[in-house]
Amino acid sequence: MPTRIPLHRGIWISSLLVLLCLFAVTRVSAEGSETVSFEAALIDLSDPSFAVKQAAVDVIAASGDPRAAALLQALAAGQLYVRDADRALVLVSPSAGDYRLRDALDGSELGEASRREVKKIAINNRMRTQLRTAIAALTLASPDPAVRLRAAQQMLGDPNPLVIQAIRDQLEEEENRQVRDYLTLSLALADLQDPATEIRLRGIDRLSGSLYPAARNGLNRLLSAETDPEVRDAAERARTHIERMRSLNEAAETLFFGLSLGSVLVLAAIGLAITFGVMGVINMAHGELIMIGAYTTYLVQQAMPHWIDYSLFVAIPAAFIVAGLMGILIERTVIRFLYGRPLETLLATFGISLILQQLVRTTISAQNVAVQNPSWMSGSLQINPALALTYSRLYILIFALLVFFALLVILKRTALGLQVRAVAQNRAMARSMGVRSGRVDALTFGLGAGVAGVAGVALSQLTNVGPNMGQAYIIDSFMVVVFGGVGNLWGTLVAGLTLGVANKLMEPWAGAVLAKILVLVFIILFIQKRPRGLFPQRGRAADG
Amino acid sequence: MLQISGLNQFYGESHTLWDLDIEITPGECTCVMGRNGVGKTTLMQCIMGLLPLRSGSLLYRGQDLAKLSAERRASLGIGYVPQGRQIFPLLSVEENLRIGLGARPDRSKQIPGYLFELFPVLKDMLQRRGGDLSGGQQQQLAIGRALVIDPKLLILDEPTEGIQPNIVHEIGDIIRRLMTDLDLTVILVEQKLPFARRVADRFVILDRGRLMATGAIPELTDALVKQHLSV
Amino acid sequence: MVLGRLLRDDRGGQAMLAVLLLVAVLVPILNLVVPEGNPWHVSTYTVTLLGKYLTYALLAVAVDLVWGYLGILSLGHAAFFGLGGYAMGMYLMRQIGDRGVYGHPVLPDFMVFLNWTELPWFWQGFDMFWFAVLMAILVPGVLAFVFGYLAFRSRVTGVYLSIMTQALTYALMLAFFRNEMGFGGNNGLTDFKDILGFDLTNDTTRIGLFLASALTLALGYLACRFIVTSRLGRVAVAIRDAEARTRFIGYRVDHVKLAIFTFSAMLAGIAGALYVPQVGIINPGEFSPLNSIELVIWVAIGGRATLYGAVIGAVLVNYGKTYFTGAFPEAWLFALGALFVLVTLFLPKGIAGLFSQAVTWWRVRRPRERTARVTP
Amino acid sequence: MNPAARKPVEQLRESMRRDRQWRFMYSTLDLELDVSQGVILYLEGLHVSFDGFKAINDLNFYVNAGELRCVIGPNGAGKTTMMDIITGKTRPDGGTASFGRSIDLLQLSEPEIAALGIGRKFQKPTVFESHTVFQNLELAMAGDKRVFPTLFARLTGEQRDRIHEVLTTIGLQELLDQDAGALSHGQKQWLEIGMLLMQDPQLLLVDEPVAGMTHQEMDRTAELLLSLEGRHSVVVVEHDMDFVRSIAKRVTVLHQGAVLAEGSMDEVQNDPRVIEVYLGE
Amino acid sequence: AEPPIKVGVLHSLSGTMAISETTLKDTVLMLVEEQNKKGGLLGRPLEAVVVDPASDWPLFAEKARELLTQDKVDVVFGCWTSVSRKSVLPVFEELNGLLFYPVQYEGEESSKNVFYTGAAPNQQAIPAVDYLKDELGIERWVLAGTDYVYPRTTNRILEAYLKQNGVADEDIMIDYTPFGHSDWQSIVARIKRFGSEGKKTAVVSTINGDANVPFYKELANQGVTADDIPVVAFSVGEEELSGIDTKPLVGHLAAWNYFMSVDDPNNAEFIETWHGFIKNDKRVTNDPMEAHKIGFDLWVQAVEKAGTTDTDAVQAAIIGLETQNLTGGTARMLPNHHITKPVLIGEIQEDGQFAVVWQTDEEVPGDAWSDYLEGSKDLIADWTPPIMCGNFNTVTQTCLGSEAE
Ligand SMILES: Nc1ncnc2c1ncn2[C@@H]1O[C@H](COP(=O)(O)OP(=O)(O)OP(=O)(O)O)[C@@H](O)[C@H]1O
Ligand SMILES: Nc1ncnc2c1ncn2[C@@H]1O[C@H](COP(=O)(O)OP(=O)(O)OP(=O)(O)O)[C@@H](O)[C@H]1O
Ligand SMILES: NC(N)=O
Ligand SMILES: [Mg+2]
Ligand SMILES: [Mg+2]
Repeated sequence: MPTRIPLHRGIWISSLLVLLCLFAVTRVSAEGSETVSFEAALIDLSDPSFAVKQAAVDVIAASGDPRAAALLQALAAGQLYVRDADRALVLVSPSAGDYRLRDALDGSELGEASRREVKKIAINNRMRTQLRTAIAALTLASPDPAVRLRAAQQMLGDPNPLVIQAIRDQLEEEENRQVRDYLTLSLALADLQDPATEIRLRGIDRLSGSLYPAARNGLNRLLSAETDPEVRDAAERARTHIERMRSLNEAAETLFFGLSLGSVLVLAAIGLAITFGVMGVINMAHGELIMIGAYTTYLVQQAMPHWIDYSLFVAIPAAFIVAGLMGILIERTVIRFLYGRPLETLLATFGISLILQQLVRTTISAQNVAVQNPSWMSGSLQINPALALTYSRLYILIFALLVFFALLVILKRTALGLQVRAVAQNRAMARSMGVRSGRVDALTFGLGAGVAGVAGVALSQLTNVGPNMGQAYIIDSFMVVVFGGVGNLWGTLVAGLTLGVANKLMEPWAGAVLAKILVLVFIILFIQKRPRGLFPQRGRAADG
Repeated sequence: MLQISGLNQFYGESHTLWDLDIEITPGECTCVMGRNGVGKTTLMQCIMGLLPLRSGSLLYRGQDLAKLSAERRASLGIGYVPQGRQIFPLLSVEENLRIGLGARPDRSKQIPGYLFELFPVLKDMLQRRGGDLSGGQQQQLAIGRALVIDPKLLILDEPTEGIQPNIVHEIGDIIRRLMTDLDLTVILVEQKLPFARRVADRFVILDRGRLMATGAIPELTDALVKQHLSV
Repeated sequence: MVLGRLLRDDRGGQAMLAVLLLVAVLVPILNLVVPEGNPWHVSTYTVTLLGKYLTYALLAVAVDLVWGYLGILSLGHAAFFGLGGYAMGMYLMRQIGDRGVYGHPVLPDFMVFLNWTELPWFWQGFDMFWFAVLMAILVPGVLAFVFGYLAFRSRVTGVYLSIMTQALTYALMLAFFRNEMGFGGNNGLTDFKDILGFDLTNDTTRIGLFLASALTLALGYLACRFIVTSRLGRVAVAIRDAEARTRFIGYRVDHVKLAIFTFSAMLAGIAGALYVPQVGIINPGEFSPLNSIELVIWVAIGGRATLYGAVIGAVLVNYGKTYFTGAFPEAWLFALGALFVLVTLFLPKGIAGLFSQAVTWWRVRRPRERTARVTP
Repeated sequence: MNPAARKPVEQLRESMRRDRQWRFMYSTLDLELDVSQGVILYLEGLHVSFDGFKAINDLNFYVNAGELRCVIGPNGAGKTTMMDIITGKTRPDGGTASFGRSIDLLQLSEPEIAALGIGRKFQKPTVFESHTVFQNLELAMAGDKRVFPTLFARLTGEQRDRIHEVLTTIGLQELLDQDAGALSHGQKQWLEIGMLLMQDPQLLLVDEPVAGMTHQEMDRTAELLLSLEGRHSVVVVEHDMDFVRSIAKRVTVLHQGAVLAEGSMDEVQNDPRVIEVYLGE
Repeated sequence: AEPPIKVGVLHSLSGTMAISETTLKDTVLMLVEEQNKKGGLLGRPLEAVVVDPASDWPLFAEKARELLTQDKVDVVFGCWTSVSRKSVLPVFEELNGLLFYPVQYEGEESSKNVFYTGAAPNQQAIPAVDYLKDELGIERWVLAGTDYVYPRTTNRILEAYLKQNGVADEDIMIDYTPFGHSDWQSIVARIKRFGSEGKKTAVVSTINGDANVPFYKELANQGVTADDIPVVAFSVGEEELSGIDTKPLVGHLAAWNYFMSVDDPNNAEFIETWHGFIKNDKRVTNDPMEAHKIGFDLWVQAVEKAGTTDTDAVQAAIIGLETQNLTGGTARMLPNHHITKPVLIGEIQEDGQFAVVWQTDEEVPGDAWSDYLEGSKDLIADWTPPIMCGNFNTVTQTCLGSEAE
């Protein structure tokens, strides 16, 4: 991507880079390898020493060469390779086992090459930071607003006067609101450093109400050195204001975290709310059904490696079917002989859970497997600079609610829902009323298992997928179902969300371990007040 | 309608029903009588398919029931009002009634309206949980529930138990009316002689699991009663 | 005599106690007298293993008492077991004295290396054996009492109670994991040297512990028999089957539950205290909810509400575990899992059920022969 | 319903009552039954509603000591609910219930009420299914039912005789070693009556004792109840009019949670309102 | 023929630790097989005896006893996590067995019967912090760990070390989470805030096992990248990465003594043998595997040198023996039963491998007792005469504790 740099600003940027470069050169010369020209720098890029590479990056950045930005971006993205044969820099994109090569400088196609013929130019953390700064400088004037935005973000709070000047220039032309925000903020931060009181005050004024951490840090810095009482006063006020807004946002964030944790609990528990809550099967293999769902996601992704973004849409029905069929299998071969003996279902399903775990260990592997997040599940929705909701959590929260309502409809509005409740309450009588209890049991257990599988898809996006993963959820799931009131779907929802939020409210001051303990103690005490959970079955039939 | 022959039933090791041969004639009400614990309920449960037989056959309209599950028998039109009501306690009254709809031959999705004429109390209590009803209300619900599947053969195990006198009376009338209106055959287990005499056409007397006597109701003499029904 | 009364109609119990007695007599002889190398020699490894099984058996009996007879499916008995174990572990730690790696005269190693400067108050007194034993019984007892008092008074029953007991043990597990608690965190307590002055690595000490376990199991079993054959035992079963009804004939259901639950917890505590010196470590893993579930399974496999079935189940499942993990290290979970499933499906009354079936079958088949022989 | 579920305000009001005796200040075993007025059970102004449905509606009901009282009324009139209140199973929303003059039943738990001498037979027979018939009776037997006395309790010869006596009365002597779970419906009814007799209570509440019994058994039950009269107070709920007729001195008719009529059998039988809502033509 | 020499393998094949330990079981099996191809040892074949302690600590002790007394193995390779080692330690001491423990641990231990082929804190934690401080200019530190002894001790050592290096209290944040912690939202948010206060911040992670996957996922989702707040982990290796989607993790760090990516002929051969043995060339190698390899080599040499598998003879013979490690240096068994190791810092790459970005100039000798802890700074371990003690106090010149008798 060639970058057009208007001349007058080009000068500024060049001088900025020259300055950076001077710094670099002195460092590098200390290490004895003088680097000067763009071309020479290119060769140095493939040097194994990070120090030499760093110096080369500085030179390339400062060269003013129009190809520099693209080159550095490729380097940062890990696409820049060196061809062993002629030490030429090439851009690499994978194609069916081999690599497709393009010339790093002019973009011309160079055909295919095997993996052995090229070698990636490794970068380290420090270089990554360096590249980001350099690229920012080179792209602040990019025509692409997204690129400019990234550049502006990167430059935020940089006290370098040259950078400030570049920002000031860009701001004159900038039309994008977000970019302007960042640029203005940078300038305001610069204002704080100004010797003139009114400029500092202007800076404070502009920063007041900004949620960017840089704003608060700038004020803090100012306050640590400032002597002018008027400025101090203004800065104090601005800081208090910012802190208050930030803590509001933090509260919102905590609530979101709680709901999100709660939604995970709900998802994990909801299948159990059916198999255990409605059917009365103490299903210790519930966790393993979740695991099966997660492994299904893994296998689906293995089968469609180039379509990861769509994989979940395949995985959700697939996991539902696979786990559901497994549930039906378990029901038909074992559980159906145990109705009326609920405690023995605990025994048998515990055995089944051991078998399923070991089955995964022997057929797939004892190690965790990697499930990828589709790009739309990655990153976060930035509400404001102090509040971002991660997409994965957000979608899973929504997903949990969808699953919940779907189940609610099935149980309350369909014949199956009515029949399963009747069977659970009085099997013989239900059969006498023509309810095919065997079919109802199989379908219902399959439904509960399938929902567990679907939960597994969601969980695979958040946590590890391995043979033990089911064990991590079984205790919590039972807790949620029971806390909510056995047999009450709403109870499961409310209980899950409540426990999630309670946990997250306590975590900041109690720590993760103690918070969990406190939640457990809270449940134990709460049950004393409501011995049948949040939403108990009431009436004559229930007591006794 | 239903021909029971050579029926034997065991609870574990204990032989409860012995070589029963009973014929239920269509369109009639047969009353099964006997002291406590002689096996009346056991017989009903065998007919319904809730208990396994040791031996014997149950021929229902020419079809052997012995191999069929209870749910199949229900959809063949055998309705069951069990002793002790067996209401689904946590389902609402309406749901208790709806549950039988699936077994109706006409696949109707509506609870037949005549039920509420028979048992108005149910109409007022549609949304109440079955388990909360009073004993007598539950009994009415149990009868109503069995009617929902549109039965051809209705098994009533002590249906008047715990029901207020005027409704007992009515139930008697209802049974007779249903028999004519709906072409029902009825098997009734009943201890109350006056009621049995009023409602039934035939009687069957059991003692300790064995068939003792059978015949038309007028043949139910005091001697028979004294011999088999008193303690 | 009392014993006769307790064991009347308890053929399983009689057989179990007879086997126990036999083992308790033979094993020490075969270990100490028969020389190593002789095929009849019982190795110390086996002795320790048997000792461990017996403590598990006692724990299972405690669970069966509340589950089988009182209907409380406690998923928290591992907690009482663990607490008893910790009490004993603390005694054993104090016994180490200055023989720890840092040579501190009072503080256990883990405290030294987490910078504790003095012994926390709750460690006081554990240098005395009697005190530790008392605590091994009292702490689980008090916990069970408080928990039970709250729960039974509020009429928490069924799965609600089960899950609360599970929450209890889970909370304890998390708490004991915390290093701040002062119980050695995840590593727990280990590296014990001796008990009452006897070297724990010594064969005779192990035999002693084994015998103590056998004796305690026998006594615990008889105590439980005493309860279940008493009218209180019948009240317990009544509560199990129809709790509300029991109340209406005038029994204080909550008191009965509380008494038996607390007793059972104490028994579990004793089992824990015997367990720890034999396995040489106590750590928060013992509180794991899955452990509690597993031990319910021992009882179910053995046969619920038989007491001796609990003993059989505990020994059998644990022997199976020992054997399978050595013989089929990569497939033993299949075997164990299948065992659980098959027993549930084909032996609904557990192994004890099989046993009593066999007895019935024996009786049905044999009477003619026997009468023939007995009548002169 | 459990006492904790009552509204806090009511709890507060209740605890502020001037005549209130604090629970911890007395033991139920010390309570004295005071029947000096000849009345053993007072129910006054009782109200119960379930989700807005008034099951008991300003009910006033008195039973004299030694009296055999029949209660009839349509299905759903509130008869069983009334018994639930007396035995502590259901807590009323308002009103008072006292045993004798002084014992406030509403303050006591089920076992306390049972220990004071109120026994009950349930409408749906409930017995301890995995105990034998004999053991069911043994458990019900009057005596000290606290934990430790129960643990060390042994049957005396006298008690054994008493159990056998009751077994004969209820006609289950041959089944004494059978598990109660395997009894037929009618047999369970009898067993429950037997358990009630074993409790030897001051006040017996008998809910539909003859449902599922043959006519002859019904007569036996009637005899049995009549024989209790005088020494015990009995409240019988039954729908079988022949049975009621055969035992009734005084009959109370409940309707929609309140007393509709009360009087001798004849009076009640001829009361047009009773005929309309209950008896039919 | 000669009876085989038995090699016990004490690694969990089920339960929570199976995720890590099954690989080590396979590694030992491979080493045994390779050795047998070379004709065995002392002319006798080797035979591996595998048991499954099932991630259950008392079971570890029981199985150790079974291996030593029932199977009569000559040496045991096994354990992962300190608690399992602590559980078996008395058994090995009582029955005088040999245990090779291959995992990095908190130190503070040296037993006559145990050889520690994993890293002690001075071979992993301290160099990693040095790297962050000197190379990346880190000024603020988050010490995040699972709540158990290894992280606690390591963090105590690091805290002491950082403070010695002038880091202020408010620039250190310490946070512990339970095993298997899966909801990292709040903690990552806190780390993010902690890191947004203007000073360059890094996370030193002693988070164990399964908790890592959700931790890294949360970091990525909340937009904490390696160049904002790098994370250096001590328990995340190639095997753990193979269970994580690594794209968002690129640039985060790990400190180990071995990386699969190291270009070394020994390593190449090892990897090739491994792939051949496990019949899957996607499988990775990792640091504890190398530790087992080194331990095994040293044991083989010691047996050959001693001419017997007798415990005492092997103990005496093994000290001072050297073998090539897989990254081009040598591993020497020290008198304190720890070995010399290079320290490597690697950055996570997109392919799930680490690129070495820094390494010590020479091997660091493992230190059983930390120099930064009050109780242990005066202690050393030396299993050669005349000291022959695992916890010798250099000030009082006495051997402490259990060895005092
Ligand atoms: N589940 C069971 N297990 C064993 N025996 C049983 C079982 N159910 C009933 N019985 C026994 O079988 C016999 C017949 O019982 P059933 O319930 O059929 O009697 P019934 O004629 O209906 O009596 P009732 O008039 O009292 O209802 C009784 O003696 C009873 O004790
Ligand atoms: N828990 C409850 N929830 C809702 N309604 C209830 C509840 N308990 C009782 N009722 C209602 O209260 C009314 C009185 O019931 P109760 O059982 O006392 O009647 P009864 O007089 O005993 O009737 P029967 O003669 O039919 O046994 C009935 O209408 C019943 O439906
Ligand atoms: N010792 C360890 N790594 O747990
Ligand atoms: Mg019957
Ligand atoms: Mg009633």
